[in-house]
Amino acid sequence: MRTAPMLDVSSLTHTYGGGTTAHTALADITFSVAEGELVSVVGPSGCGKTTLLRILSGLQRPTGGEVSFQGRPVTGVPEGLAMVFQDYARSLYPWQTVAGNVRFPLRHLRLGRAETDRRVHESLSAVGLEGHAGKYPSQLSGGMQQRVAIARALAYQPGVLLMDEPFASIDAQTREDLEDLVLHVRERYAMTIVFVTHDIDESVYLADRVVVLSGPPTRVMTTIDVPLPHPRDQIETKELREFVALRGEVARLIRRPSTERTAEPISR
Amino acid sequence: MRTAPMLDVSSLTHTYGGGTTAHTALADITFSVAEGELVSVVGPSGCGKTTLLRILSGLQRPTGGEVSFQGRPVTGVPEGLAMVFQDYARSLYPWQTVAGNVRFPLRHLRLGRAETDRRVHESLSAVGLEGHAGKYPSQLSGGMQQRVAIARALAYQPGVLLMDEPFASIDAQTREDLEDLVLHVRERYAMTIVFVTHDIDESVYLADRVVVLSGPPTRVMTTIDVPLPHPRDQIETKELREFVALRGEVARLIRRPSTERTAEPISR
Amino acid sequence: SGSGDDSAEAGTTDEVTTLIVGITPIVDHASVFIATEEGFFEEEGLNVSAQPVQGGAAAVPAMVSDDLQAAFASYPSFFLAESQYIGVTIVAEGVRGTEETAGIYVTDDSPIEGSADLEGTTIAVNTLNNIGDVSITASLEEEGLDTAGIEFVEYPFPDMMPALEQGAVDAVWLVEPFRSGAENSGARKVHSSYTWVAEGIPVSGIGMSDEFVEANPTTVEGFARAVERANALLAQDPSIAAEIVQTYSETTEEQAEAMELPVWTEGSVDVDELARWNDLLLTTGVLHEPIEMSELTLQD
Amino acid sequence: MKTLPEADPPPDGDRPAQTRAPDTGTGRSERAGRALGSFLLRWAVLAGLLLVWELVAQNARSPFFPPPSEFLARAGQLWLPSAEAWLTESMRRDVLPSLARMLSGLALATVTAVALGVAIALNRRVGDYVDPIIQFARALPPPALIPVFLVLFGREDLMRVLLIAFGSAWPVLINTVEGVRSIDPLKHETARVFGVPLRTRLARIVLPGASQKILAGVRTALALGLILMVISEMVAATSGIGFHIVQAQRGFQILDMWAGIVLLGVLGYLLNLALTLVEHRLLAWHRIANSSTPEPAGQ
Amino acid sequence: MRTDHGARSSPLGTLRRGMVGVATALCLAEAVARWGVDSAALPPVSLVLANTANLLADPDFLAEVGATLTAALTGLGVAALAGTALGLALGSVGWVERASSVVVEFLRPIPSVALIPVAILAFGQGAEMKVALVTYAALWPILFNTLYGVRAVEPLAKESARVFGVPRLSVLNRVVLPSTAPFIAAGVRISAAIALIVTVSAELLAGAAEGLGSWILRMSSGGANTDMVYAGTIVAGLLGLSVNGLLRAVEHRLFRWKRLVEERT
Ligand SMILES: Nc1ncnc2c1ncn2[C@@H]1O[C@H](COP(=O)(O)OP(=O)(O)OP(=O)(O)O)[C@@H](O)[C@H]1O
Ligand SMILES: Nc1ncnc2c1ncn2[C@@H]1O[C@H](COP(=O)(O)OP(=O)(O)OP(=O)(O)O)[C@@H](O)[C@H]1O
Ligand SMILES: [Mg+2]
Ligand SMILES: [Mg+2]
Repeated sequence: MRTAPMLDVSSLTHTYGGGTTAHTALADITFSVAEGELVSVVGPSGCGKTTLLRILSGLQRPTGGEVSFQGRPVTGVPEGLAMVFQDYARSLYPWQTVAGNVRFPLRHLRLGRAETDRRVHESLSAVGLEGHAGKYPSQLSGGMQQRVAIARALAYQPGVLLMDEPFASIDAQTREDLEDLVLHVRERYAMTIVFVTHDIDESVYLADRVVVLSGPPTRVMTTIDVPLPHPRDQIETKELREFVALRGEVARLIRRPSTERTAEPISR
Repeated sequence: MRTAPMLDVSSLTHTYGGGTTAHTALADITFSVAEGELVSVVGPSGCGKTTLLRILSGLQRPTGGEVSFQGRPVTGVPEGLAMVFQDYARSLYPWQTVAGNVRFPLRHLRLGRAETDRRVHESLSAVGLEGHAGKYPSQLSGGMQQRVAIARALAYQPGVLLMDEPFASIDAQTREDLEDLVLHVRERYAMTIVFVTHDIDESVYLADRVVVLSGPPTRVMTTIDVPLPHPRDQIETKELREFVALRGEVARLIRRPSTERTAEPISR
Repeated sequence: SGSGDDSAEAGTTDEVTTLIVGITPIVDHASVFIATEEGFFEEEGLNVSAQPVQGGAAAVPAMVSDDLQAAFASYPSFFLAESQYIGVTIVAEGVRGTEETAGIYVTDDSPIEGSADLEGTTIAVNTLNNIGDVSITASLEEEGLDTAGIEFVEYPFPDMMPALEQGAVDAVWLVEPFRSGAENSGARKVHSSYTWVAEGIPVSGIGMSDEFVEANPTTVEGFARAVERANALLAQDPSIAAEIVQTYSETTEEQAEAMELPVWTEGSVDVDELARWNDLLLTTGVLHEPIEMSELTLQD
Repeated sequence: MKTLPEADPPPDGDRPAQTRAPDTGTGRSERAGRALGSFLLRWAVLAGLLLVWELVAQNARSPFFPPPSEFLARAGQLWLPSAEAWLTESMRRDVLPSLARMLSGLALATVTAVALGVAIALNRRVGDYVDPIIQFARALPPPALIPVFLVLFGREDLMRVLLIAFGSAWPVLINTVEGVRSIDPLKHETARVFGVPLRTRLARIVLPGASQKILAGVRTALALGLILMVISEMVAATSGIGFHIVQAQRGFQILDMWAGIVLLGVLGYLLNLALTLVEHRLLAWHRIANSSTPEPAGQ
Repeated sequence: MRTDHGARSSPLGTLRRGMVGVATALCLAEAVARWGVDSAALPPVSLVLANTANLLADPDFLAEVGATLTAALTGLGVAALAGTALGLALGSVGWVERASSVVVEFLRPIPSVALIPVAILAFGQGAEMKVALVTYAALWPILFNTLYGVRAVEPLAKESARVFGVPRLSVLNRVVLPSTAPFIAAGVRISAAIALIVTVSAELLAGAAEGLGSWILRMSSGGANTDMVYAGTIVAGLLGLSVNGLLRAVEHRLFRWKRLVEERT
């Protein structure tokens, strides 16, 4: 941890609906993210990770608890924030081309035409879509659409970047490349990143710290520091003994007792 | 391979658009799937896996080549087929509850009320959504929606099941459970399954054969037989030397030369 | 052509005896109500009711489609229909105009003092190419005035006074009950349109479609007779019209008392009088050829 | 409908033409053939109906239902350019002023309704305040409103333009509200997360996202605009298509009346065609998004 | 309790704000009539409203309103059935749309008021004429909304059904129709106001045995009843307001799922 917390989450709770249909997605979440830190969040499907990111971004008000951004309570969307949504296909604008989608949030930054174009071009190249700038999202594959959403966030160069399972639909190779890209831009632009993932390797490989959530009603099960050296490398880092140990620790935490396993074979 | 091919794909090509904007997604694809076989398809993002599945399902006509289903050329959607779409959120019906979505394709099978209800209930339990039958898809998390789409396909008990990255948004634990569920139903209902995935472990763990696709213009790079014993087990099978070897083989095939790597860091 | 299903017991033939007459709820159309009230229709074995209609343009198609069996309309409407080969027959007369019943009004402070000042003005009438503008043009020309510069615009009667007050038009042509209402609110009359060539001109009457007249000669005769009897009563004492108009329209007693009543005449349709419209409509260019009066009126 | 914009076809394969999905490269000649076929089909149906009408009317000879050949000839006489005049008298006196009124009214209605509709859709409070008034106002029958408009705005074009605008704004308003509300919330949220200012969001998300429904509203408004044009020219007018039709009705000039009705149909058709072109341009992305789903194969 | 950004209004708040809006508009109209344009043709709103209140208690008048309402709703019903059926056919069967497009585009802009003489001729002056005109006028918004709705159906939703072998007719019935339903409902709502307008206009312009429009016609030929004429007009507006409210309530009940999707924000 470096300086004062960039994001501070304390006793956060969120309940959807009311009355008999009420569903407590987040029961009690407390953690904080320092400036420049990369925190990954893991937890079972439906535990409230997306809900948490939405609350961090100021899009959704929690039903209880506090979130503060650089010391100030979050009431709306803070400035200098960006997000890659889990539902990438819906978060792209079908009426804009790929380049238009990436350029869209840059317009109000008034960077000048040259700088804007440069950023659009570079971030599209970075995610491997240089040849697709003029296409519409509907003409791309699922994984390519997801990469457009990533490129859009990167081109924006936000102070805080929230990513909700950004690599879910991307093949292993590209995924590794993009993981390294995230580490790289984090370093280069001193971004603070909160990264939701299902991939345990990924959560450890990227993070300074891993926040492990329980199943609903969701709490922070534990927070694991990841003191792995930088720069990281897909092969070398993953061979480190510490990496393997950390990975195992997260995996054990997430693995629920087998009686709780959800997927029982269809009965005869 | 067991009997006559269930699905036969020969010299399949598919080009989107025309003229200068033409994009050849599939250049030359030939392979076949025997009855009761589980074939997984891997390949880089945007190589045409979704396109391939759409053509297999009869939803889309290829611009060249042939697909036949049980010996007959595919001209429309063949009977007894089901599919889990990559874009699960859009393939669900927002005006129907979770149970309604699963029941939907069963109606025209005229199974009788009791059998229909039983199937809906069982497949929802199997994917861990028993408590959510009465909710609308918009009230579920991303991973939960994806599981609804899976439950819908399972309840249908199709002869041929096409799955397009069905577990992309699902956490590691649930994913393992669902993988086992797929193996189980395959065995129980003698389903033929074509399974698109990005996860190399998954592709080997599930399959009888892995079809590895190249980047565009896409061809079948190679087809790898997976002679691992059944029943498979998440821990034991993955510890087998053959598994590790096969996994490595697929990984090496997919790993492109590093000059082709897409994700170059954003230049300064 | 008359439909047979509502033919009544009264006649020996299968003629239609139930009639709906299209009217406008103004004093001019009182005869139908008098005839009903006095039982004249009943005595002819007829069952007659009235239904409001928006002018001849709606009434004539309604008669052709046999939705109405007869309708009150201004005579020029009948002439125009006949000129377009839509067979109508005038079976009974309504009222004749007098100097008082219609006139051109201006605001109190208008520079227009008399007929002579109307040259080059804009005058509101209720329907173009009909009684208003035709009688105005004809009477002014008779006075030797140049009417080419006068612009006529259509306004519904109720909207005329506001338009005048606002200066949207220079003058308005009003009939009862709007005429007396306007005088009350200070409007000034500068010209009587039913003067000179249009003096005592027949204004409106009851028409039927040729088909109906052909198919139901007895009914038509009886109907005409009943209206004639009512006309005779009205001719003797027009004030009964002022009374009965309160029963079928929204006219108040005060309004009724203030009204200048038109003139009813005894006897059957006066073909010669009606034929005056041929001249008026021809000189004003509304018609290009005279209408054969035998086509337009009942043959004996 | 689902053909891509003029893209060159891919090299012709040896597959039988009709087994191809429409989006996957249809030969140019084949596409041209299909376009011609559908063109003929469209107009053949109209011609067929006219023919039936002609035959029925020839036989019935009702004074109010003349055969199409007669009133079409009359329409041509009235409005088609002839040797003497490129612009016929009635074209100059009736059609052009009417069109000018109608289009100004429609433009006014569209601009106002879209602005108001966006405000209502984005802010429920604004909607709450004005909704009862809107629902009330749009159910007022325009013929009954003419007197009010006459008093307030005089008898010249201003009154007509405003009446047309007043009556035709509602479908645009309602469709704008629905269209804006139906935009995927995630689209707004994405923009908010990136701190995109409201102005940009309006121009780049709200308008494009609702454009399809807005245009559908404008289409309905176009038809209403023609109705209101006729209604507004029924009173205190001295020219215009509505005036022409009403005078024809009053004077039992049935051919003129039908010719006027035909003219309205033709005008509506042409204006609609213009709107379709606009739509084609504005919604290119929409066609592409939809064309990724090919027509049902076989079945 | 879930909270959202922005303001989701409570029903009470909606009512209160609606009333504030109406009150403001009324005051404005009153001011215009009293001090703006001094004219007998524009009576003050207060007077008109008092008349309206009296009218609403007058059984004879209510009978006229009933006649108008019956005609308008009958026409609307016919138009809703026909419009939905035609819209679905046009939207889902390519050649039907191609074959009918020119005819439809010619017919649609022809104003119903211009057809009044034709309608009188074909249907007489009674209720049939009104119903015919209303059906004609109300058909188009419903038809086109349905058509647009059919085109806006998520392609993947249709494909999902097809992949599971759902028969064609069922896809229409169970995917296209439910997903188009909100569009159809919006079309019916747009048409409801048009139906009332056309009914009253037809009564007013053609003359009719009964109905709000013929009542207004009768009033205006009396000479000094401008306030009554406006009171009748206001009743027409109130009718529209209530019909709209009713349809809204129905939509609210029917399309819960749609609200849930929207509420995800
Ligand atoms: N409708 C379309 N129009 C034009 N090009 C398309 C269309 N759909 C897909 N493509 C292109 O075809 C290629 C293959 O797309 P496809 O969706 O089949 O890839 P994929 O292998 O499923 O990728 P992913 O793993 O990212 O889902 C991509 O390059 C994409 O841009
Ligand atoms: N709009 C909503 N209304 C009601 N319940 C909701 C809503 N959105 C989410 N939920 C519920 O809240 C819980 C958490 O949802 P959330 O999307 O945050 O999960 P998640 O951790 O992101 O899951 P996943 O990994 O599958 O994306 C789920 O049980 C879901 O059903
Ligand atoms: Mg999530
Ligand atoms: Mg794909």
